[in-house]
Amino acid sequence: MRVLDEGKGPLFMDPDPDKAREFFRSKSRAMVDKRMSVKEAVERFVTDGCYFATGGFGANRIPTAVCHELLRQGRRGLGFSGHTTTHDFQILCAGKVFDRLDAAYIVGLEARGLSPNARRYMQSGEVQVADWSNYALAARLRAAGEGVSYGLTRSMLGTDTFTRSAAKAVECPFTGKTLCAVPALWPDVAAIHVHYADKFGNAVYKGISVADHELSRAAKHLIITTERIVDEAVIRDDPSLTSIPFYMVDAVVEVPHGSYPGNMPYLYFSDEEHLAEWMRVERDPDELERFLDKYIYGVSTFEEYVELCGGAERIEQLRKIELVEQPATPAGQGA
Amino acid sequence: MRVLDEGKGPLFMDPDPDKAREFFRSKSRAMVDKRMSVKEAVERFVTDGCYFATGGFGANRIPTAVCHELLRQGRRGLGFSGHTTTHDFQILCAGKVFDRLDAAYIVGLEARGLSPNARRYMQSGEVQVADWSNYALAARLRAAGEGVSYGLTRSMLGTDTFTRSAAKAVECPFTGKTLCAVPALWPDVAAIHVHYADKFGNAVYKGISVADHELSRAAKHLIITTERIVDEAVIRDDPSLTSIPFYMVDAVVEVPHGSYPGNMPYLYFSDEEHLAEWMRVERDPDELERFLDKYIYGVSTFEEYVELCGGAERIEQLRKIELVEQPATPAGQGA
Amino acid sequence: MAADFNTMELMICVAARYLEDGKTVAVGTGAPCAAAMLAQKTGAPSLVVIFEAGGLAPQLPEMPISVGDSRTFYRAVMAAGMVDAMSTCERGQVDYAFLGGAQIDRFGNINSTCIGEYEKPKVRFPGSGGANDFASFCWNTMIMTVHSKTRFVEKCDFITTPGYLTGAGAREAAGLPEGGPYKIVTDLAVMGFDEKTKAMTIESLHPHVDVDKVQSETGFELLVSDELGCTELPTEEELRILRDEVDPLRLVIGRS
Amino acid sequence: MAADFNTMELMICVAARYLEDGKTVAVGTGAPCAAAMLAQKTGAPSLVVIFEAGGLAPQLPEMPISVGDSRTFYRAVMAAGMVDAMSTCERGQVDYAFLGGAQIDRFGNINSTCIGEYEKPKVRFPGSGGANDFASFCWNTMIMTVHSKTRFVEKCDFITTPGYLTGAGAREAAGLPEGGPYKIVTDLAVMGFDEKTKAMTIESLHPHVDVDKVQSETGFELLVSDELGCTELPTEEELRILRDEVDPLRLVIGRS
Repeated sequence: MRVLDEGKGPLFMDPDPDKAREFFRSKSRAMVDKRMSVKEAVERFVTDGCYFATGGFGANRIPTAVCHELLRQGRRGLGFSGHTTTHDFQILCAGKVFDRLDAAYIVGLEARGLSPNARRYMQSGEVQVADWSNYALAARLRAAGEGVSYGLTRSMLGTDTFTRSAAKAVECPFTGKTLCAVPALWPDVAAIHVHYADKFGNAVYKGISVADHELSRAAKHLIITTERIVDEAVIRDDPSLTSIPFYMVDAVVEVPHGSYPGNMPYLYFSDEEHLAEWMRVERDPDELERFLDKYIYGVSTFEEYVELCGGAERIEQLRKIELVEQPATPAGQGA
Repeated sequence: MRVLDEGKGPLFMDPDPDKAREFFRSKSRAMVDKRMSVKEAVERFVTDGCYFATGGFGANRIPTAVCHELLRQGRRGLGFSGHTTTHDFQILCAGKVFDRLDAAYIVGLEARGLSPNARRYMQSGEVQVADWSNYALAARLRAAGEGVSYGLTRSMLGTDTFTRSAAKAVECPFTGKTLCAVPALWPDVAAIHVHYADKFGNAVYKGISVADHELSRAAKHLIITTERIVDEAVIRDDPSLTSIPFYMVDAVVEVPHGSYPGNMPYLYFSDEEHLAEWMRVERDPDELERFLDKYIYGVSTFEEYVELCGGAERIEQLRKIELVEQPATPAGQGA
Repeated sequence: MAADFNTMELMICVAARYLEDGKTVAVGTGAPCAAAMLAQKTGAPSLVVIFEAGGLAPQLPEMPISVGDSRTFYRAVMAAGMVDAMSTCERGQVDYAFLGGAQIDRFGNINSTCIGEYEKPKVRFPGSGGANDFASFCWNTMIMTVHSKTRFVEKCDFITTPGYLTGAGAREAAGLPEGGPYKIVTDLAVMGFDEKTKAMTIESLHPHVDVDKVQSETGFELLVSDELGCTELPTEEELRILRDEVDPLRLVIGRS
Repeated sequence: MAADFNTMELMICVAARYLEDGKTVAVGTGAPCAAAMLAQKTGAPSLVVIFEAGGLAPQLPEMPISVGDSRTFYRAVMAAGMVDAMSTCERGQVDYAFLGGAQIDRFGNINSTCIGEYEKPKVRFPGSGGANDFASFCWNTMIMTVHSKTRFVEKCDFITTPGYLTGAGAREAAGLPEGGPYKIVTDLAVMGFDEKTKAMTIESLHPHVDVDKVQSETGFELLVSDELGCTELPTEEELRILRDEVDPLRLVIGRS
């Protein structure tokens, strides 16, 4: 069993499971009321220079309010990772919040095209990057959640993605075959948006889990934003539905429409017009500045932001699209 | 990165992921009607000498009908594994179905005591054994389901459990620390009992998953026994609930009360009187023989077995216990 | 007389025919998803579609905008997660995956990461996403792209996603499972890979296209199959389904 | 005057006091579960109980018969799985675990696998189950058992589950995480482990028991703590709760 090859990308976080254990040993498991505002949650748990991660999938079930708040509080020097990150990434780039990045999918918004500002930021040389595949990042989180120092995948091998990562090619002790070992990743803090949670942090999301099962077990601190807070009894009535147990969670923030302008399964579709507006204003840095002043820096709560974007009426339109009563047409496209 | 130590226990199954991939490449992914009788399922998928595994947890959500059918069809020479196996193990021992065993918890029935016959069989020298911990076995299945050749845990190290397993102690390529590497395990066939499934095999269980997520992704063939078969639309109406996707499944067998005398969450508690009867008759091999003739060899369907044990009336009593309307008293115990 | 169609429609119709019934395909948004949906409505009704974020076998009501949006698990058989979806690929149960990228070389290696110096790139693209995983795990990877010299290059600036790496035997040597590029469908031709050398090979030319034309739009020397064929045109029926049922809003086919 | 109680009641009441409020405990069926339930109803109302098969923080309506039966996730905060439950232990979030076994040695190593030759054992026991994992992962493992020479042995026939292995530094050398045996509660005494040597040490004697008595029932030489204490007896209140609320059917406390 030998190390056959290794990536030369930076390893931002220590994969030592005993250090993580020491942290988790001291993390409270008491079932206490963790409700607070997004402002307080970000103040308490996201410090300059810490390593941050978002749940969901780019513009689907994302913790938008936490991303906005990071800009408002002027956080800098963060580490960041995402399997597919799109609109969340775009927001963080607009605030130059991070300068170390474990990248798997960045700067793009999938079918919507590429973010001009995120590209500018990533092309500026200001960000230290390691590249990974989506699954490699998920495997890193999974290993962390399981309390071991590395995970395994058979991808990445033979490519520059491997070379620019901090993975290692190792020989399997049973078969002699080559596997890609990826170091465990315990983010300092993660934010995940869910459908409902109780005040202790027992949380439920519906639809695909993406890598949130893994992220929620790996993050040292976890901020839950939730469409609504429910009584503990709702959780205990059907524990088969629980996605995240309270002892992983540090903050529970009620944020209705909290994934907006992203999609929230069964509740509202992504606001393609607003996302297109983001892309448009990003072409001109000055215009982006004004846009951010209006929508992020100039408001103090997420509710205000949703109001600016059309409020309840717009949400109702997005609900109809989500329920397939109306088609989801990317703005500026279609016949 | 070195192999530091290795267990000397037998490794019954090849952990080569490319051989498993070749199998899965040829396994059909067509959504076809897989309904059949338990007799047919066992005839088609469980062959003498193959490696078999059960889902659930000993006497909770177990595929009793499949275990009985293995005895009726006289299967011999099987390999077998279970994280905690109790009543399922007891049944298979009564038929001497297996002679190779990956053991984690065997011969006992937890608070109910030890099975006299299972102990006789295990003390006979007829069974080749490797010992593991429960989590190590789950980690072996998880690695298999993920298509890699080994999994990692920090347990087993330093003990005779390690020595009698086929695990290896390896040096982490990132931290230099020692981890326990456990070889992937792809059982030839597994049986899992669920709450409901459609005819294609999309299956839903409620309550704890034990290691059935991992087992269902690792098994090359999978027999689902189900309390009831539902329309495909029931599955598609809420895909967040699905536990097992159809493409893992080979047979769908409707077996109401199929975990009996084991517990089925939300439906019926374990029949402690019948389980105590098993333990009692096992003290005398002749009596056990007569017992098996009556309850297993002498019946042709699982329904007949449930009838012999009290049928609908007994199930209704167990339902009340399950719903905590009556206490669950182990037979022969209590005030 | 042949139907009228644009090159996007042509590529989608051609790609769809390679998807066999009863198989599994991992798709992204856009053209690949359209090809999979078209296949389901034509020759491969029980083709199983898988999305990397967790959507398994949805009944897609329309084209998804994201591979993680609600459409990707609309009336799915399971709304799983990325680990479950990717594990299905890694253990060998996914037959096809569609990939895209900015550059592709003769061995089907793909660049979707950057142009220029890595640390301070001239152009930064999204990176692997799930592409590297799909190309490593799935049995056959497919690419749909327009054919141009800037895209079909002698050497990728960055190999994001493995094709056959440096040629025959290289995937095995690197430790990758069996698999690799299968078909590349462009606006000019369909290319496969030579069995012996794993180099890109023209297998079928689209109408009014000759080998020289394809070669002139390619930055490396292409092989030509001994059984070079002529691409079968989209049928009226395929086009009708594609236009009326798969992409009525022309989100994908309107882009051509 | 002290209340009347049997040794099982004594052990459960004593063990329960070691479980701090706001901590997590992994339990099995029987006495450990009774101790955890008693702790929840006395000094540790927010003690979190975890079962290896996946039950997280249930509101136990009565004693489970199996660590995987419905009671273990009755009105739980989550009905998870074994990997989730064990991972919670492995990443360091579980403070206590209760273990049992047929033999235990001076370093708290436990045998629950077999007596005699492994291949054809004189007696085969269940094996590890989740015990090896709990003892490897959890910060403090606890044992409740009757005290006898056949149980407290010089050398286990088989080390199923790690205590401190061969003594100080041995866990670390084997690669096990920090953790290990914490308290052993028997019908005679409470024992801990010497900080330096990790050898079993009498910390507290039950009423009417002296060191000689404990030593005479032990197959190896015990250390005696400099601060040897006398076990505090179960209070009337503890006994009332144990008998009326925790185990009204006397499933566990009736066994003594």
